[in-house]
Amino acid sequence: MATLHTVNKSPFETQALLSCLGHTKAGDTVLLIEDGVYGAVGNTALADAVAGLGGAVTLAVLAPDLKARGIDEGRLMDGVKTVDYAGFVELAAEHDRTQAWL
Amino acid sequence: MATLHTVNKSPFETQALLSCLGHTKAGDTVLLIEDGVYGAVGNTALADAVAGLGGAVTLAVLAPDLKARGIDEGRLMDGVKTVDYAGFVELAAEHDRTQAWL
Amino acid sequence: MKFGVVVSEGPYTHQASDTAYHFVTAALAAGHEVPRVFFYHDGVNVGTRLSIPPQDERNIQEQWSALAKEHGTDLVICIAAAQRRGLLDKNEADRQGKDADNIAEGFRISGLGQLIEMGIDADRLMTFGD
Amino acid sequence: MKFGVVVSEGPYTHQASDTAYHFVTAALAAGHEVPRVFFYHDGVNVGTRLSIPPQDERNIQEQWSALAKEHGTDLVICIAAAQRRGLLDKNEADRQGKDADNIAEGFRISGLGQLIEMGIDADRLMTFGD
Amino acid sequence: MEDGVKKFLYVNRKAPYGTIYALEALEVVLIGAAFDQDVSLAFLDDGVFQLTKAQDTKEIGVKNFSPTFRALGDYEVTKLYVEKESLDERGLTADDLQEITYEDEDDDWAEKPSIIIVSRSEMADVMAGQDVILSF
Amino acid sequence: MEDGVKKFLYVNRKAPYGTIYALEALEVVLIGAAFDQDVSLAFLDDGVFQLTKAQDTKEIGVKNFSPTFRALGDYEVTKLYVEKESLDERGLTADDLQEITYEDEDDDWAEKPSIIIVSRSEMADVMAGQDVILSF
Repeated sequence: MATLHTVNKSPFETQALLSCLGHTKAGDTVLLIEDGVYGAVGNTALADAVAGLGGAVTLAVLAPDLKARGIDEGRLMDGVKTVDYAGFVELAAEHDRTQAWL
Repeated sequence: MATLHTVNKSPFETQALLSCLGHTKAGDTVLLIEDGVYGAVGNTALADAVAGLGGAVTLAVLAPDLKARGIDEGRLMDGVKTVDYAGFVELAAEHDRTQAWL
Repeated sequence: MKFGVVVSEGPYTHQASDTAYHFVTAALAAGHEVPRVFFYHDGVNVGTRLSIPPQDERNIQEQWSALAKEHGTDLVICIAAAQRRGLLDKNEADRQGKDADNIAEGFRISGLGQLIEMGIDADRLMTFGD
Repeated sequence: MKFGVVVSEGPYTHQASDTAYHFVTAALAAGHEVPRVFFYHDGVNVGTRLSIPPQDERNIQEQWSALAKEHGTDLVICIAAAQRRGLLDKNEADRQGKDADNIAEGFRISGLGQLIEMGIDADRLMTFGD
Repeated sequence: MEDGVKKFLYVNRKAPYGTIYALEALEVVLIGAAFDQDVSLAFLDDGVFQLTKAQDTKEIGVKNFSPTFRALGDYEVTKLYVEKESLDERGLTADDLQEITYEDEDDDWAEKPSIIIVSRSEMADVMAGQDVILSF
Repeated sequence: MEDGVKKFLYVNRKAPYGTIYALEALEVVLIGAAFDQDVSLAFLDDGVFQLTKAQDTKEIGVKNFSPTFRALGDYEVTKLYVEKESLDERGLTADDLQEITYEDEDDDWAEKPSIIIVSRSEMADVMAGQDVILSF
């Protein structure tokens, strides 16, 4: 009974990602889309908070949004999974529900 | 040559107020409007950062927006000035320029 | 699997309606069903036929109208949200004494009940907003 | 003193157009001039005459149209922003082959140059957005 | 899900009046109440501001919709989960919120509070127990 | 203000593509360039993301407007202030930004960088020196 969480805001601008991470449960996936993808980059002021999740929650990022913003996949934090729109659909189907953190 | 800064976002949701406070100069006024008025309330997780400004910058808040949100003026941090729309206009006229932190 | 989709922001200003469109396209390509997309809040503005985006930009309304035509997707604009924001069909314009309407082909205006119904019928509900 | 005002968000969804309206009203009451208000980004949607807000809500478009009538304020809607979002006057509708227009009384559609001019002419420039 | 009844959660994370999301969320809740689903509302982050007392919008010229929360009981919407950590961070306590109650038909119409203060971890449990989550 | 020339500052604080503000700000800058004012652009907070290299928007179906920044020199828009603290917080350095240059007509058309990296305190000075500030 796992949840797919989506976050579409930059974690440098809003609290959406932090609030989302505070409400995840083991087995959930957090998918970063649109301006949310900046949250998956390593070596930033925020990376520690995100890494603090441990392995109980999977962090994923929408590759088309990464490319649009010129972020090389090599800059992502360790363990972040990239998906395309088809992969987004698969994640939504595999999880029991989706919650958007707007 | 002072600036009137306006902030219309809740400081619990976005970084606008913190970014604004990092770019003020002595003699400036920061006016909190719309959802920004929550930044003027004392005894919150954010009040220390706001109070850290010291006296070089005046903090003001738009009273109609305070009332709309049910915030009693007694709950404001010390030294916060309240204005109505006419007072907002006066502040804009008295300062040399206005900068909106959106 | 049956997906329900909510679009909560207007075209061009926020990426939400683009992401929703790409999601729906990918879901249909994977063999899933998307019987309905519900446009709420500023999302109602996606359904205007009066927009004229620059030639080097995508036409968001036409993308959705074409999708509805090809796949029979029911594009529902919330009537309460639409009235506030100035999105009307011919019927509503006549009833309200307005001299024009602006809804695009493939969209229809209906009540919030259609959103709840979509939530009940769908296996998964997706929200794209701001 | 002469104020220029920019409104960057649409009606009802964000408070920006309300705050701008109250600011302009207060400025005029205090004897200041507000020769022009420029509507940009989603702000262009303030100028639609097709909105029908609930009876217990303010009518934002009518408030601005009345203000323009009473004070001669020039309400300018940015053409580039308006075209993306489906806000048209009769001229533009004819030119673009659209079968309807939706601009309200007191508003006019013009270029971004009017924003720059306003910045040059005004003593103070105010921006209300999101 | 039992008997075709789904668990619907309306998630409110935004302050009132600065944007319309809080009001339009409430409009969905009122319509949704007619569908006989299992309905809950969640208030966290700035969403807790929606429930505060003494809202007076006269001077901003915007409709005050906060009294509508008190009518939710009449629509059989009786579970309003409010996150304690969100209140604390904002300097609020339960006393700053409106009193919202319902009459329990299974308990001789006794008047009971609709607001349920929960911890962040309990809120995560509430969210994880839903079939449909609508975010505003 | 000298000779009727005003100092205009365009303040960019938002990331590209998630919202349209970055693109529509650029449209104002291009039109504004025709008015012979003293124009500067400020990039801080998420606005610094607008200037990054290698943006490729094909898969999201949105127009990539980042090459336009490199054309600003042709419009005599040559002062792009970028805040160092904003870069640092986002794990970026000046090398992650596009090379944006202009030809200096007062110096035998020598090619010079348009991007000026400044500290937060210098950015505050830039802002305080303006006549008109447009925020996006």
